[in-house]
Amino acid sequence: MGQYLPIVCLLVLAALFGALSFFASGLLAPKRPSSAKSAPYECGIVPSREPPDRFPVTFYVVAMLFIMFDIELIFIYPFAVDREFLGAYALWEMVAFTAVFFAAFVYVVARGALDWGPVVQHRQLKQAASETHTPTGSVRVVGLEGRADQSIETAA
Amino acid sequence: MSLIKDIQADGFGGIPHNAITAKLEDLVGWARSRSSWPASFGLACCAIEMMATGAAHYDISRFGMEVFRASPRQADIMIVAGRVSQKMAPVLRQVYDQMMEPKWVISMGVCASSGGMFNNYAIVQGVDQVVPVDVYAPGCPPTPETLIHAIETLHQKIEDGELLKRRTATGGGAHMHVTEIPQGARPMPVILGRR
Amino acid sequence: MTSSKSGILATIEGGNEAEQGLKPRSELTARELMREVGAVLRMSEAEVAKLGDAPDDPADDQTMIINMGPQHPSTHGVLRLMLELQGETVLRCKPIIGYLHTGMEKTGEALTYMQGGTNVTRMDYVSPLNNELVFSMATEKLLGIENEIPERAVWMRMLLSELNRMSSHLLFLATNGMDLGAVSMMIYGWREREEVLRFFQKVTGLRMNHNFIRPGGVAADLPEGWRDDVLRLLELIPPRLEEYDTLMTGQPIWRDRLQGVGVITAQEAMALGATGPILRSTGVAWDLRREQPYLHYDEVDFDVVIGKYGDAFDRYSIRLNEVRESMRIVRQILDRMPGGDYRIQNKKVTPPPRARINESMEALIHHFKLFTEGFKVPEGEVYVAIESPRGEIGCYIASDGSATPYRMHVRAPSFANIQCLPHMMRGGLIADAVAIISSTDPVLGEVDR
Amino acid sequence: MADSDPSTAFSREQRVVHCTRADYVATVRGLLADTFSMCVDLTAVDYLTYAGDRSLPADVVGERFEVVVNLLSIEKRERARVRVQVPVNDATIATLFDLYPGSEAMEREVYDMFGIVFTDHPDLTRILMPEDWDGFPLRKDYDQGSIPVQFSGDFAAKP
Repeated sequence: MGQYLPIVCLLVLAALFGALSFFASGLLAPKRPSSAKSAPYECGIVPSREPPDRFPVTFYVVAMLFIMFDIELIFIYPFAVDREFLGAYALWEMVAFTAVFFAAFVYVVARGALDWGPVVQHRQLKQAASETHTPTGSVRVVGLEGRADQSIETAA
Repeated sequence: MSLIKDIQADGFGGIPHNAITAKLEDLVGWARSRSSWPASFGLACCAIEMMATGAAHYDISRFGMEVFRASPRQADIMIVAGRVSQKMAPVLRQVYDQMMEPKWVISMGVCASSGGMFNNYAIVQGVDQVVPVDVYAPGCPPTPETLIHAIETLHQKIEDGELLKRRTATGGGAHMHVTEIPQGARPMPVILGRR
Repeated sequence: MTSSKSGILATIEGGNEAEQGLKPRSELTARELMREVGAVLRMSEAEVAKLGDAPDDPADDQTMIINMGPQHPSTHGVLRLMLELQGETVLRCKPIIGYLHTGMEKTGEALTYMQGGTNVTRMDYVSPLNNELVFSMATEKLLGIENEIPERAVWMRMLLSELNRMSSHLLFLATNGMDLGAVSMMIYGWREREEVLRFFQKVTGLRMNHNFIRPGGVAADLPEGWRDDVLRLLELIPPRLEEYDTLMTGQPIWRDRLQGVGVITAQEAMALGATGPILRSTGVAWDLRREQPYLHYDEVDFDVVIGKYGDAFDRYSIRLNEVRESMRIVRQILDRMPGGDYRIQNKKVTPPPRARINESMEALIHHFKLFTEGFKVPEGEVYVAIESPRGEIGCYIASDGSATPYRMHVRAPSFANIQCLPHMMRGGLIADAVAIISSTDPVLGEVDR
Repeated sequence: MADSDPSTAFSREQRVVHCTRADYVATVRGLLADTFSMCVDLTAVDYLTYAGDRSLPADVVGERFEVVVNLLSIEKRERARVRVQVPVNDATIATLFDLYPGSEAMEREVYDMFGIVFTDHPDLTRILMPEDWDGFPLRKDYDQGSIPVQFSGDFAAKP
């Protein structure tokens, strides 16, 4: 029985701290409810129209993916705790389980669920020759580090 | 019991002030003053000096204000740093209203405190026409030392402020709280407690 | 119509500026939408149709208009952007300004030329000395004394203007880093800026808003030991800039966040009137210090720093390397700083030194007249432009012969640079929008004046 | 420098072009063709209480408002200033938005501050002042709106 004492003390302390901090704010802060406090924070502007309730579907897809892989992790925890006892059979069981998830992951990434927003193209400026102003004196071109196409030779 | 109802109604303010709870009040006052987070209301030149105060050289995190909360929900002190224009006044009032209690306001710089050198149509002549101000920091812009001095004054005020219910029957003492401005009335001055 | 509701709470509704705001697609006519989708530039209908996001009927409005409002950590002051979002992609953006409008041009008409510096210096409060310089040069050109300014004053103006460019770019590096997540960059950037501000405090007496460069020269002479202060600065900052290179330029995350973001071409920048690092990032080597030299910039040699891709990474590298160029100029100024007086000896413009007032009656009269009534400037109008860290800052003064300018207008570089935001933000993410705002480095004091 | 364009004058050796409202856009279009590729600044001046002489060329009659456009040629490294007179009773002028898209915001500021209307400007609304602000602040007959300083020395006149 004795060995469980520290855990029980920890639980009690945690619960105590949670409750205390929960009620302390109720106790300490003066209560001044006002319409502004309940309104959403729009950087100080009172919005004249409500935001539309329809959100693009990509948010939903990412949320579902997170839940899926999160639960997969939860199943791995008990295995990780007792792997010597469970022996090699459980190990291969876990590998199969993970492989199934990995296949799903590859399919999802291939279908492009994770490429978020517009793809950034490194658009090289098409410099109209006549437009560029002929500089007088010494000019130094910077910002060339790590550029995808290093073929641009630096100007005079 | 009426005490329970008072506590539910006004939280800490409902407990009557007496010898036992005085120490508790000092503890709460000390805790509040040592961990008050500023809401960064940077408008003009004073904002640059406010950032300099927040940076490494003057470093107000020594006084518990190390992070400038952008959203008013998590901020205790609003530092109005810069000139408030007529177009900005409603925004300032809205952000002040959205701040959680208890909240304080430092009016940083002469433009915020009194319109400064811009006595014209565009600038609100003194931010206390929009929000109740606790401490005025002079200077244009106030050097970081002046701002730290203003912050220290406010911390002292937070510590000494009364929280508990005073003997209102005899009119002695008063709550230190900001009364909410009823619809359409003139702005109410801040009622400060007298120990 | 004055707002009918009285009292403080009535003003809250006034804050949403419906008329100036971004209207949802359902309220827009096709032509207006065509213009806004093509941002400011008149794109042909074919090009806009190619963009593909103008919906056939605006009724099924999938997009969301949110406020990146005046009180926002990453809008560098009180800039308000109304963004129309499709998920996290920015379709349209409209900058709404005026939240720091201080009526400086109206105040400028009431202040004499002597006091004008205090008003102008608070416009671009990150590089105040450049404002004072452009105002003083415009006044001197009106007075016709721009060639009689003593040499020492000219070189001191160059020294202070270049040091101010360094402190302004250091502030940019700090806030640009913090906007993109390198929060410690804020601390490093300010650590260097404090050194420069300490030198300013020693020379002008103030950390900001100095009112030190005045019509006719500068307000006071350089204190003793200023030379080794500047030398200490010139040794201290280069290794720190190497630190920035390792912290930011070399990092793949930093490059991916900035490369290919906020691209603008030379024609678009010129059409929108953008100057300074934004124009130079597109490859156009236009720097007023080189193309239309003022003070003695034609006698010092320095490189005009330009970019190749016109994106946010170019603008960041340009500003980082312009700090190095400024240090190079300051080193040359140190060797060539002449002696002599620091202000023009023309009694009508420069007040007599304090000690002389007790001795001579004439000095007392000059002193009294200059400080109460100010000196009269002959009629005429003039436009003078110099290169401030953000671009071309110009001062247009029309004078009617009296002691106060009849009309004083300052052309703010950030005002034009902000108009490029809708064009650069189109099609990017919100996180890119933050990077783009920070790359144009706007200062709202000079935008709203 | 093309001397053929209408009435080129000089103010402090800066090239100034005076033109009437009618051929304002044509003049600016001519300058745009002549490598003035950048409209740097567009502002206005209210000459209501102007005391001195306005150094206008002979054929230009001085009106109350004057729109001033600063153009810059990057090729020839030159500046030109176009000054156009705008009468107060019919304070309208054509917009330069088609030639220089960057002038959209500057024209909105001139409209906000002076009340000069720019015809077929894509979005002519106030830019600096709040929505419901009446009056145009930078006009000379609009007072500065400063609150009288309380301490005025004569103690008798205490409000």
